Amino acid sequence: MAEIYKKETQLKDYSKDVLLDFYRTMVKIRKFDEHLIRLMQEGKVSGFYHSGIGSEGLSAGSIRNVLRDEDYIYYNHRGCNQKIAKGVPLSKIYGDFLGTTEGTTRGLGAGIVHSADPSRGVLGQAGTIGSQLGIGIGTAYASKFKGTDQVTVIYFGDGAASREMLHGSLNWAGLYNLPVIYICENNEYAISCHVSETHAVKEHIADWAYGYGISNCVVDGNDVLLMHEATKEAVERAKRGEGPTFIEAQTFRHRGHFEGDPYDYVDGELLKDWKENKDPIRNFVSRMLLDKIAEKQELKTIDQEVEQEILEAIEKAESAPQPEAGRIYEGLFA
Amino acid sequence: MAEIYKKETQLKDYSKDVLLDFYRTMVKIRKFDEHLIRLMQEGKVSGFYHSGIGSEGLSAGSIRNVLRDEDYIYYNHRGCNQKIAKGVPLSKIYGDFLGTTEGTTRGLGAGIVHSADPSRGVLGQAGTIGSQLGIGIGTAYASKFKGTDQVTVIYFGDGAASREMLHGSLNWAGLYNLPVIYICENNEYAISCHVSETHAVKEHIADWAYGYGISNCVVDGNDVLLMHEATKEAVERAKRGEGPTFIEAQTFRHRGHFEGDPYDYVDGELLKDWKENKDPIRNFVSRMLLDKIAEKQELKTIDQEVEQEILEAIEKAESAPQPEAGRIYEGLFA
Amino acid sequence: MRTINMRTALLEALNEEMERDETTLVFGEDVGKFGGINKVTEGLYEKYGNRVFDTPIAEPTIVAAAVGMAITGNARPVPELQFGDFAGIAFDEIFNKMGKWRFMHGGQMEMPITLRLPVGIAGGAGPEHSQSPQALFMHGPGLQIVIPSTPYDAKGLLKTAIRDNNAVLFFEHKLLYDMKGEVPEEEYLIPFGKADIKREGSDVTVIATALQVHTALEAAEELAADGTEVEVVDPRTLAPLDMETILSSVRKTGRVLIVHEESKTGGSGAEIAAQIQEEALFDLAAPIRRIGSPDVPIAQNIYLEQFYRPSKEQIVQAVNELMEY
Amino acid sequence: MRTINMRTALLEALNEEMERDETTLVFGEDVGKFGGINKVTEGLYEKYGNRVFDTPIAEPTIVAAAVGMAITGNARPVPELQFGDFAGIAFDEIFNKMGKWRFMHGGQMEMPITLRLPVGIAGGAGPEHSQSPQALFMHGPGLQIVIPSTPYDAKGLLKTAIRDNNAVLFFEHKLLYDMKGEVPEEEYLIPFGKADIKREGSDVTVIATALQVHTALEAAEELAADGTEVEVVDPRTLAPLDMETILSSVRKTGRVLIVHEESKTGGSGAEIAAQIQEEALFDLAAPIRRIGSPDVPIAQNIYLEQFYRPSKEQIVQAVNELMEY
Ligand SMILES: Cc1ncc(C[n+]2csc(CCOP(=O)(O)OP(=O)(O)O)c2C)c(N)n1
Ligand SMILES: Cc1ncc(C[n+]2csc(CCOP(=O)(O)OP(=O)(O)O)c2C)c(N)n1
Ligand SMILES: [Mg+2]
Ligand SMILES: [Mg+2]
Repeated sequence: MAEIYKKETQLKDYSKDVLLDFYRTMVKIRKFDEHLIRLMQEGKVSGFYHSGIGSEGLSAGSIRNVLRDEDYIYYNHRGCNQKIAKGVPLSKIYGDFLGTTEGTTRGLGAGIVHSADPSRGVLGQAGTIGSQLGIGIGTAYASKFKGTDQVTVIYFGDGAASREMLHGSLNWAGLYNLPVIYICENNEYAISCHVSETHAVKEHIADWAYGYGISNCVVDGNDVLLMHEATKEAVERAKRGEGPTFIEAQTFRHRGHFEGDPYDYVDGELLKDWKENKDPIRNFVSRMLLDKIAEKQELKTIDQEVEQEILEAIEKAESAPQPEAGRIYEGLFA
Repeated sequence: MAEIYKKETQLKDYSKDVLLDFYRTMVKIRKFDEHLIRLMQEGKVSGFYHSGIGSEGLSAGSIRNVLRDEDYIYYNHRGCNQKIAKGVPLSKIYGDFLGTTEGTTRGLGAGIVHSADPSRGVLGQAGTIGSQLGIGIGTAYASKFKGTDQVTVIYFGDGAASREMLHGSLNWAGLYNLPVIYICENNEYAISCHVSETHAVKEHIADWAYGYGISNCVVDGNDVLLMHEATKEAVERAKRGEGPTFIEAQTFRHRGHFEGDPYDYVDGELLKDWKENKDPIRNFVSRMLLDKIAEKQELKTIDQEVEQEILEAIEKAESAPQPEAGRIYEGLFA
Repeated sequence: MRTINMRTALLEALNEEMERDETTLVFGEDVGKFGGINKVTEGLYEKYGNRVFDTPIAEPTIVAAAVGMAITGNARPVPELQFGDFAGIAFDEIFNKMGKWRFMHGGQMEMPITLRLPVGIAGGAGPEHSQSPQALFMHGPGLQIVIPSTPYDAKGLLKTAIRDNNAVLFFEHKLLYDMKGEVPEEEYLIPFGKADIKREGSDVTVIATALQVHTALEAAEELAADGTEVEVVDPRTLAPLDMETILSSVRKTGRVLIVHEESKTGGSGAEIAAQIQEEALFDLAAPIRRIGSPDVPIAQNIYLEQFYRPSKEQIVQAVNELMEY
Repeated sequence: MRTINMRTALLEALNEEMERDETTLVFGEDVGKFGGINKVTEGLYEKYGNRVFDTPIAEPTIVAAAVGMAITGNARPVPELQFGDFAGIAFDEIFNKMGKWRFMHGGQMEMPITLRLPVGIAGGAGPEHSQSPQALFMHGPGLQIVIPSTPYDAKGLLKTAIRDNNAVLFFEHKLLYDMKGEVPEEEYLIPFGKADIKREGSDVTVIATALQVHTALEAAEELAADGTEVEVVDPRTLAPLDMETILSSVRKTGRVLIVHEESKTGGSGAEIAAQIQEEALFDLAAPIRRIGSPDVPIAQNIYLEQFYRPSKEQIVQAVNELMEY
């Protein structure tokens, strides 16, 4: 059934720019998240937030340097990882959380979901996890119909994979040979339930794709380069007209499902191992230092630049006004 | 992936009673259907009818001499094949079509779907094909919870298999290791669409079950004994607590999707081949005659008995009254 | 003027709009070479090739895919659900995605989808192939609801629906497919939100939709013979709802009967009645009456069906009762 | 009397009924060891083991499975949908299967399901986690709709629901979970179809559900200070609907305001208003008014949320307007 995606990646096969771009993106994702949590703690952001810390490699690797603005993504509800990697301006994402007019929704507000940036192929997201499985294949169908080489990447969690829609989606994708890439962000948990408590699989979630004749694999989602290679192959396959790919990317949440989740259903030792030994950023830094791609100081500079960028984004988002009450009567119809 | 179920069946391994019971059941199913079509042509039955002629072996083989009254079935919308095999009185099924109070719905009327006979494990059926995929696993769950050895058999077409619910169903079945048997009646068509036009499969529909770790196979559904053996293994597996089985049973419709369907989307030669060379009844008769299990005359007698039984059932159903108008206000709540 | 049936009128609209905009895509179960089980898409596949395609039996996926196509701006999907009852299966996709996607993403995308839904009691099809679920969607922001009663309206409204850049649910009563009516050869469009007075009258306003417009007209004939002049108002679209036309009729007659095939409780008549009394309470000479099908699932028995579908007799009786005030 | 919050009251009801009938099964997403995201099922898994279980995230399957369990007669399922909004995903299973299976099979089976659905605007949860879909199901035969406003009602009604052999949709407003109220230690049941007059008054009848009962009571306090006596009627169940109590209040006051959180058009207020005017038109001194949330999807911005949820100010103003007639 599903094979483990294996490939010896060498840093030297990538330009320094590309490697630093992966690094910068991952840092941006993490810092975005940390600052958002701070804003929540300060009472400035309401609602739920599902931190994406720990899974930055998955998004950076599968989007940066492989997807173009015109390629579509349907992001997952964990963090803002994919939106950030796809280049949605940070101030706009913060603006959605803060409910100011800087947000992509011009003040209507959005949490993780409902931010959109069509100019960067981000067509939004549903509040019902997994709905993107159906919507995304329509988008891929439209590209195929129009004859472009755009690909659509659908992100979703292991939990979302259990939604009935997966079947309808895989069937369409396989049947119409759509340029779509499924990236199942398998962090082993759906809120409190371990995947083994809710999923009947031969061995892996990706096995579900096999019966449809859809290419599939399981990849270490915390290895940004491996994730990149697996996605690149899938993108090329799609562009060659060879249809869909299902990638199960393994990762883990550093934080609970939502802010405030006691997260006591996960063994402390295990979590520690993920944080200390499998952190996508930390491991990538070690590799870069080992291979002498960059000096510590250079990375630190990037960190500072990103921090600065984020603070400016927050400043911009926060200083924009809240919308007028009448905002809710705008935009129902075109 | 899915393997073709192969087994050398020998008539001599079965008692004559059992063999004649298979025969009688198949004949009953076919004659029931022919008479129903006649009643439609006479204007006595309204609505749609989806003839089950050509697939009698599938139902007789998978139900007779293997399922008990207390085992549950969710029948398919093609013919009344499974209900008849499960022993629902013919007069009651006709009564539902004729809308008389003899019907299981006491005059409310039912077509192929909505007949029920809880005393024989027939808990009804939805008008939305494939809904039984979800409902059936609840029934199987209840048996498991109660600790009985009842099995639930869910029949559905190749077309219904494409409904999203299949995923939710297989996942529950595999996860909770339910005593459920899926019998996908693959007659290659869903109304006008060939399965190859609507299904993305590795090779077979049964492949879809593979990724869930669910036992599966493809069987010649027109070979009543083979169908019987495959189902018996599945039933025993379920009773041993080893969970679900997915059986894809291959067959073909002798008639169009509904009465009146021009059925011109199927190649005439192909259809002829199914009718002449793969008819489940005809082939079973040849085998019985060849192995000298029964004489022609003996079979003819059965035919006549069945014909008689059906005429009496129709008579009983037809002579019962139509319900009062007030019938529609009865039974909404218990 | 030439006379054609509603099926032909709908097919003409589909043809003309597919001709007009090459991004118009028609899909659903058996809509391709089979031409749809109601034959409304007959011949389109032969003419437009891959712009008309059969889908697997998976209603949520059909609607979700339409949404995903529409929001790219590269396609104008016109999917069909084989039976309108199946709107229940794809309910979240219709109610929450088609209806709300644009709004909830700040108005950044358009939703040019026309979802066709054949509905209604039509001869022994039973509880899950006979329903009229349109009223449910009045509670769903972002959805336009069209429900024509004549070939003329059907064609003009379907053309408007397909060109519209917002979500449209297009309900077609199955018993109307074979009903004939005048339809001009020349192109025309009918705007949404414009009720049509199908018959003028000064005594009682009967608001009816789809097949019930015809039942109401029959009842009106009979009542006219007895001297009661019924005005039959056909809203044609339930969202937007033309309250202006409805209210001006009500103000004239002071007596209102609403007739629809969907079951009475929670049907479109509830909202219409609530709005009428809110705006014109003191113009009412009598309580607003509603006739819908009974609040029980639809029996399959064709003999019992008649007790569901509102009848001429019921309308006549209700109108006569209203006249007693 | 002791005072507990609605969460505790619901949990007590679940506990007592699970104790009482061993075939009662509780399941849904995270309802097991996690105790439910709203903690309404906390501790049940520890107590009842396999009678409480977590399911995959697959709402249609959850409801379908409940139906399949119920009709065997061997189980009494009490499933939870994590958010009531997801009723849209399982709509066909709820509306057409839970509601109609018994009837359409001639009444041969029972449907002892209580489906719990947390609903309502509750702090920035956005358009798909804040809805109040209950009104949709008034249009669905075979479904009983419960919507409590106090811990007392919640407990008594949930116990009745679980014991009932017919389908029940049990809507719980999320903002009420922490709201406290008096609940006796002794067992009690509250029958369906009995509205509760939460406050007596002679000038205006305010019909309100769930959280809005409390907003209405606050408004009533304020109005009383100005000399207007508001009667607050809480139907508690929308199906069956206690029109008797509603009408007797209306006949007394002649002025009616209906307040609910679901969006106005097609909300439960439409049906209630339509029925009131049908039965008591000439008792009305003023048009029946309705306040619902606006007919647009619910914004995620918590600042904007206040413009959705009906407010005390809106109620006071509407009542004052009614008093001008
Ligand atoms: C259809 C639907 N069901 C349930 C929920 C509530 N919910 C939100 S996130 C979540 C868990 C998702 O798990 P997974 O897909 O593995 O993603 P993760 O949170 O682990 O990243 C649930 C149940 C929802 N939003 N939509
Ligand atoms: C959910 C749903 N979608 C569509 C239909 C309409 N319909 C009835 S039978 C059928 C074809 C079913 O094909 P299949 O499952 O292969 O069974 P067959 O008729 O070939 O025996 C369709 C599309 C339906 N009843 N329910
Ligand atoms: Mg997860
Ligand atoms: Mg078939």
